[in-house]
Amino acid sequence: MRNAHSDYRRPLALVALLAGALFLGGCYEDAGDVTLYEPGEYKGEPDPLLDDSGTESFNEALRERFAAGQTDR
Amino acid sequence: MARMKFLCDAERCIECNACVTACKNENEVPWGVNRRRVVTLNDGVPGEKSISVACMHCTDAPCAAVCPVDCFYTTDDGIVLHDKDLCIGCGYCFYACPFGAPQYPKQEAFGVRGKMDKCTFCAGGPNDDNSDAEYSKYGANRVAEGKLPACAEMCSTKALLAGDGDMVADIYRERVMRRSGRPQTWGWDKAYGAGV
Amino acid sequence: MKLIRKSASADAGRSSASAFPSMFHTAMDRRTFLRRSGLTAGAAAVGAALPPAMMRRAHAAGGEHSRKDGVPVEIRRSVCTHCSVGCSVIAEVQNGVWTGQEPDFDSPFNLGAHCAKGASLREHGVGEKRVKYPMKLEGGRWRRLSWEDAVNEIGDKFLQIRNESGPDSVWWCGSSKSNNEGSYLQRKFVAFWGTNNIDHQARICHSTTVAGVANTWGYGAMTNSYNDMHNCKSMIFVGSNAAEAHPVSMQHILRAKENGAKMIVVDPRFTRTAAHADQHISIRPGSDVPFIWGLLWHIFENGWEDREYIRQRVYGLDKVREEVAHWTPDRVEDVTSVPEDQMYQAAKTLAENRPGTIVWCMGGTQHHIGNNNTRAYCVLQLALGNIGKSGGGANIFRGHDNVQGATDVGPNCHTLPGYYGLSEGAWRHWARVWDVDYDYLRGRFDDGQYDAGGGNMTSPMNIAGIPVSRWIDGILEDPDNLSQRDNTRAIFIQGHAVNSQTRGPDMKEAIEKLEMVVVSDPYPTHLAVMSERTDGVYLLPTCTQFEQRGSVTASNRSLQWREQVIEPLFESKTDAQILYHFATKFGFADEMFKHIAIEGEDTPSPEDTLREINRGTWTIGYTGQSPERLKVHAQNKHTFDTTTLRAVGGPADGDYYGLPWPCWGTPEMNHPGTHVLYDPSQPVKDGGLTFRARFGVERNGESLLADGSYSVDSELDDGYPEFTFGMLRQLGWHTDLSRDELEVVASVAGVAAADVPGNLRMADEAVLEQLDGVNWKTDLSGGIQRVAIDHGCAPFGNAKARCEVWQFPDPIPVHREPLYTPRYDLVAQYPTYDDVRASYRLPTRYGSIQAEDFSKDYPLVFTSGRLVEYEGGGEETRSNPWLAELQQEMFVEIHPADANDRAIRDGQTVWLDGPEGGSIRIQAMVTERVPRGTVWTPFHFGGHFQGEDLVDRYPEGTAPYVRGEACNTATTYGYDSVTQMQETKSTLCQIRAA
Amino acid sequence: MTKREQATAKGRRVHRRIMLWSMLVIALGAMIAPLGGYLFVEIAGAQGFEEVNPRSETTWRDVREGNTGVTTVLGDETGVLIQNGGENWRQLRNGIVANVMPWVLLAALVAIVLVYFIGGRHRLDEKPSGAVVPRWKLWERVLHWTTATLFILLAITGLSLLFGRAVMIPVMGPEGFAAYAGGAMNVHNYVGPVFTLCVAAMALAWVWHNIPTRADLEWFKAGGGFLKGRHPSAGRMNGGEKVWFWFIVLVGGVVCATGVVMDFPIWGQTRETMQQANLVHAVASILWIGLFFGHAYIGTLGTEGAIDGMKTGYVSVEWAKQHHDLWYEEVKDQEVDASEIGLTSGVATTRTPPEKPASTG
Repeated sequence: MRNAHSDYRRPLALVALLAGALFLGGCYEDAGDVTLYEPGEYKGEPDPLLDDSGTESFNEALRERFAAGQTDR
Repeated sequence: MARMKFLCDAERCIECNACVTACKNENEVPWGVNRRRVVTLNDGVPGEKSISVACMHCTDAPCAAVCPVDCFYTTDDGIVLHDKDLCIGCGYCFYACPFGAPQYPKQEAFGVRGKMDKCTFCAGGPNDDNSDAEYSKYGANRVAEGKLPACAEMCSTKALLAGDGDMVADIYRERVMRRSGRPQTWGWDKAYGAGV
Repeated sequence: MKLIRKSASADAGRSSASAFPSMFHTAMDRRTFLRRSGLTAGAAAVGAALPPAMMRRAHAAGGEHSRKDGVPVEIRRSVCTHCSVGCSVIAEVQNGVWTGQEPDFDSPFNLGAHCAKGASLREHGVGEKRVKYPMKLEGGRWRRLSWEDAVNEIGDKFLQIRNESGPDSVWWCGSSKSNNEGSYLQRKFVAFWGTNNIDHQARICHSTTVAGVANTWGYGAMTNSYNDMHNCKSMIFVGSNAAEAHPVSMQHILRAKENGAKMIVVDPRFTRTAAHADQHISIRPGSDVPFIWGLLWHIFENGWEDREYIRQRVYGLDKVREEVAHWTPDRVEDVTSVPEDQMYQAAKTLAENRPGTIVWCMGGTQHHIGNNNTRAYCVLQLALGNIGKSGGGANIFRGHDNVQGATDVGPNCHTLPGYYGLSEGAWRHWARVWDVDYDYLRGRFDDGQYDAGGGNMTSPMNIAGIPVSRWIDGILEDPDNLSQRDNTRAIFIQGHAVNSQTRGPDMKEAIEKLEMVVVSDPYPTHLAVMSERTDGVYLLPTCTQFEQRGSVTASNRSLQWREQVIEPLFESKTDAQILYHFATKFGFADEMFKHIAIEGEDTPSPEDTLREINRGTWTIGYTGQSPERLKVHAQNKHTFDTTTLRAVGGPADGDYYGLPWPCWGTPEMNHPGTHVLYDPSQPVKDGGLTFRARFGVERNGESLLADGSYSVDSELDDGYPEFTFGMLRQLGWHTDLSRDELEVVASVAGVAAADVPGNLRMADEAVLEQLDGVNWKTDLSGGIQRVAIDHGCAPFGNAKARCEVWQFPDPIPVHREPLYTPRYDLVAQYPTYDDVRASYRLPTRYGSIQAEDFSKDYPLVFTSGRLVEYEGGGEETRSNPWLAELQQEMFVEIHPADANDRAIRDGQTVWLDGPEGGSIRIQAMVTERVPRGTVWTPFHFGGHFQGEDLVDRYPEGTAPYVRGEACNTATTYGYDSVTQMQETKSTLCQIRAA
Repeated sequence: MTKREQATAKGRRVHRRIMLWSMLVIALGAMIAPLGGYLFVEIAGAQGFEEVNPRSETTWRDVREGNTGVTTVLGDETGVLIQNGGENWRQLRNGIVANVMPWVLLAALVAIVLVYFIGGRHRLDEKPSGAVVPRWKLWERVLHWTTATLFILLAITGLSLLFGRAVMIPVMGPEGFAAYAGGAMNVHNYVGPVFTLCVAAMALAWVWHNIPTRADLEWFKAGGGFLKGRHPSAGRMNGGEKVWFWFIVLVGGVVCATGVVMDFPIWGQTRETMQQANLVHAVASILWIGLFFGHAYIGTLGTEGAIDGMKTGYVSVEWAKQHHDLWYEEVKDQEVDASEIGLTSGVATTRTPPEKPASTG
């Protein structure tokens, strides 16, 4: 079994090991941070609401609506 | 920047289920699917408290974190929405959600559930705002019209508050001071993190 | 991708789509919508039949009733039809289809809020379970009819009965769910038909309140408002579960609580309302009088009563003191089961936190001594000096959306519109208003003489008809015992759920005995299916209030105008249209609608009808609320303050929202309405009032008029009787009357205008004496009211409220054990009345029932109440999938101890047996919410009868999503001694495992 | 054998025993340790709850602890306001399962690579003569290959659902991956129960051959023939195969059971049950996949002649003698020549081709 090939196989195995480790390590974030998505980041179809929700006038309208509807007048 | 939040004032909630039917009305949610529900604790004995609960649009939403196809997204307003075209109905968001928000049109053998459905904060989904396609998949998009969720707007006692987190907190704080009690921001920490 | 899978089956849809008659071709677009909606209806039907895991969408989002992108939206403003709070609704209509519902933040009543029922109103625009066209039951099958055939067949039969047995042999039922105009026309209609045999739900709702309260201080209505409760310092709820029955009122109540008000809830159950209270007191059902007297015992003991108020404004409290003295704390505890410390604490809370209000509902009224209960509540408030004050009052929450208005101007068997009574004077007044000859009206009635009670023979026109609680006895009773010529042979029920009435098995027998049953309702109702009739039942599709316009009176006496949201669905017609068709059939349409324009083919103008109400209803000030003023209010809701209800600026400046009655004088007088009744701190012209002088000026030598109390700006600074022309003349104010007003007064008095000179000072004394009898109630000009108010006086006088109602069986409220009492040992000391020979045309049993002790075989006290999701008989709400999904089972709440004694577990099916033989098969809910020995059921269910599901008896596609046993199948006999209110809140039962 | 040699051999044995136990502890630890996270979260979650509503002492604590109330909304667990398990599950799944378990797979692959490169293929000592003995009946082979196919299908779809979001979305895009994942989920969900039945059938079919015997102990002592030049004795199943069998029965059984729990959410199982099932399912199935790599390697590339048994049902006499000598003794009377039973090319791949042209494949 232990033949002449073994002297180049060992470094090869080491390289394969490292490559595999790197590959799998890159699969996921590190264990400390388990949030897999970033708030606000979206990968689906474009949503118009995303564009609107940043504008001040839009938010002002919502605030007015809140004051009108949800306070004890 | 507004950050949309729900808060149910348990001192005011009377379990009238208006939020539940308002949601059904506004979004035409089918029989068997309830995006919102009212839960009564200590039912029928002193200390009874009712709380209306739906998707809380968490800051770090567990549903989004576990979704195998990454169909969730958060608007700048902090509304957690999802894309039904991507959803595969696996049920993981239902496992993960602390509030039991994700709903499925069915729940059958071989894990058949259909596309997940949940409260959208009346903000529809990724389709064009208030398009028929959006309505049929996600229901109304009130936010795009400058309105707030129907459940909170129709709450019989204004127990359920929905809107910019700061304004919600102000109203609630004022009530608590008037009642001279201590705040009981149910679900708030869970959904939005402490001190938010 | 569609989220929803639509089932392609269609049951209701196919039939509704097939052949609409040509007369409805105007609504083609909408019908196309509806036809397609059959698909969703079918899907829903399938959904309802399947186990939960298999359920499909009841409503497909994106269906035909859904909002459409890019289609113009019309806004319609209406008012919720599910309770008396009067919540405004904004309906969004696209292409005639109701596709959206928005909160109305401007409304001072609800500020945009709704309960489950209000938030699901849009479903009314779908109405897939509605009766879609006239139908009749023939050989056990439902057959479709044209409207024309239906009216002719029913009309011919009624005319035949009229010829054979007289007009009293048809019994009519109006509705608290009709608008003011519809319910007014219902009353007017039967007057022309020639009977007083008409009634509506107020009989089994707050009739004892109206009788008790009106006889205490003048008017039988809520004295303040939901909004005014913001000003309360204390609130006591007796037999009221506002959180489930009037959820939006809780917004105001909890605001009061946040402002520091103390809240006490008195109810056998620990209700959702009690969960928000500071104190919950559980009393034994039917022990309200001892409870109130127990509170008063502590109040008198500690001198907490308001002595000055009592001296000035209350008559007869001393006799109450004598009765109260009997109710020592230990006796109260024995009878009510409330310990002394709880009683003391409650009394102290009420005494220390004034002004305080009392709220009561069906828990207080539905007893055979209901009028005693309501008067006791009034006495408590009078002793504390809480009436006629902002933040105080008796806030009597009414039930249906227009039960107040229907009571005020609608179908009551013992009064004409405006509580005018049935005397000849009252009939003559209304004959003048209707512009018909009194003798013509008289000729329409039976010409016999009936026993009005105690052998007092009276003309049928002047004797109260058979009330809604007793219509079955009009059919079943031996005709020799009836105070009318013959039994009831046919009934015409417009908008009433019979499962809200007691004695189910008797009712079934009665229905089967009838010759014809006509149900005019949006839904088939329990009535259409509960009997085993195979013929002679007619269903007339009737509009909901969203398919018509008109006014509605909320519990706080405010009137609101409803716009029409959608065209009538299917072949439905409005109440008024249906009455118009029958009036035409019976040949009195021209007389009846003399001053009411008919729009289109058959629509009596709601505006004209309201104007006619305005012209005649002086007693309670329904005269100032013209349609124009109401529409101004509807458009300017945002200008009203949410606590005072008063408009600040704007076109309605100074008005109270909805012009709560009394809104004195003519609309032109611009009276703002009366927010708080009997509040002397405001001038009458701004809504102030005194207690009404209704019971004479003195009794046994003691004055009944107020003593030193009068409203601000009053020119009379003491009590005074009600105004008549003669009184004006005594005061020298008669000259303030305008010429026009004077001529009207003269015509009312039967004096030719020409005989009354321009200058009254020159008038002939004899002529003026003829005018003296005209009073504020009969003066059609409103002049007498106007002059009185100009001088700061209340037109109805200024008297004391009375604690002793000497006309009633119990002048001072006393305790009497329920007919079916669990404490038979108390019967000897607190017995019920003796049987009565004739009351409302019927013999009424009391003592003969109580003679037997049922408590051994039926040891559990049985009481009933509301669920928030459903309303009344529930036909409408149980047909609404958004609501029906939330309550799918009829159940009975039972205490764990009682359940364990009977080996019953939570969720198990049980039989509940009533002592009169009715049994219902329902689910047990084991909960500590009810005390040991008491069981509770909701009363909204129907469609089952004694264990049998009647689903097959409904016309195709009309069975509600949720059906269940009507609790009243098991409830028992027992009627109030004054009003015939049914006793549902305290009877007995036994429960056993099924 | 000299004393010195004996001492060395003993040292090796001790060493191997330690290695073996260590492996076992690691394997078990890998399965149990993730659950330890619950412990951590429970402890962490139990603190910081001082705030209690003065009006109802326990309401909010009850809520946080997931106690149930009542609601008119029908459905599973609708009375639960907050279920904390979900977040624990998320942390464990996304944290430990997704981060640690890939290393297990990697370790398995690396081990195989090392064995292959260092140990090399396990060749037959003797050239196959063409004489074969029956080893697997047809139904056994059908069962094996069906199960194997389903296993691979499940492994691929399962791993896709766990790692696809991180690995495949960047490649395929969200829509493409969602389309694939939807299919993968359905395949996984429908195939799973069938696979479970197959596993059950295999367990029943082969359990009698897999009862551990004394020979297995010797077999393990001998390191299964990998470490020594000569082969230890073995019956029909050698020790290694028995380990694999019992691994499938026990760990595979757990995988199947937890899978069924998640696949049929109609029996009223709570979310907590399904979360735990999901974690166990993920951990156990990844271990299984790891071991499967080894099984596949040994059965094909690693051992000359082993694949023939599952391909044709027959193994060469030489292979039988070398690997399963005790079993060979039992079946040697059934010895036949390959050509007699229609095996045109014999059974051993390395065998010199016969005169007739090969038609295998």
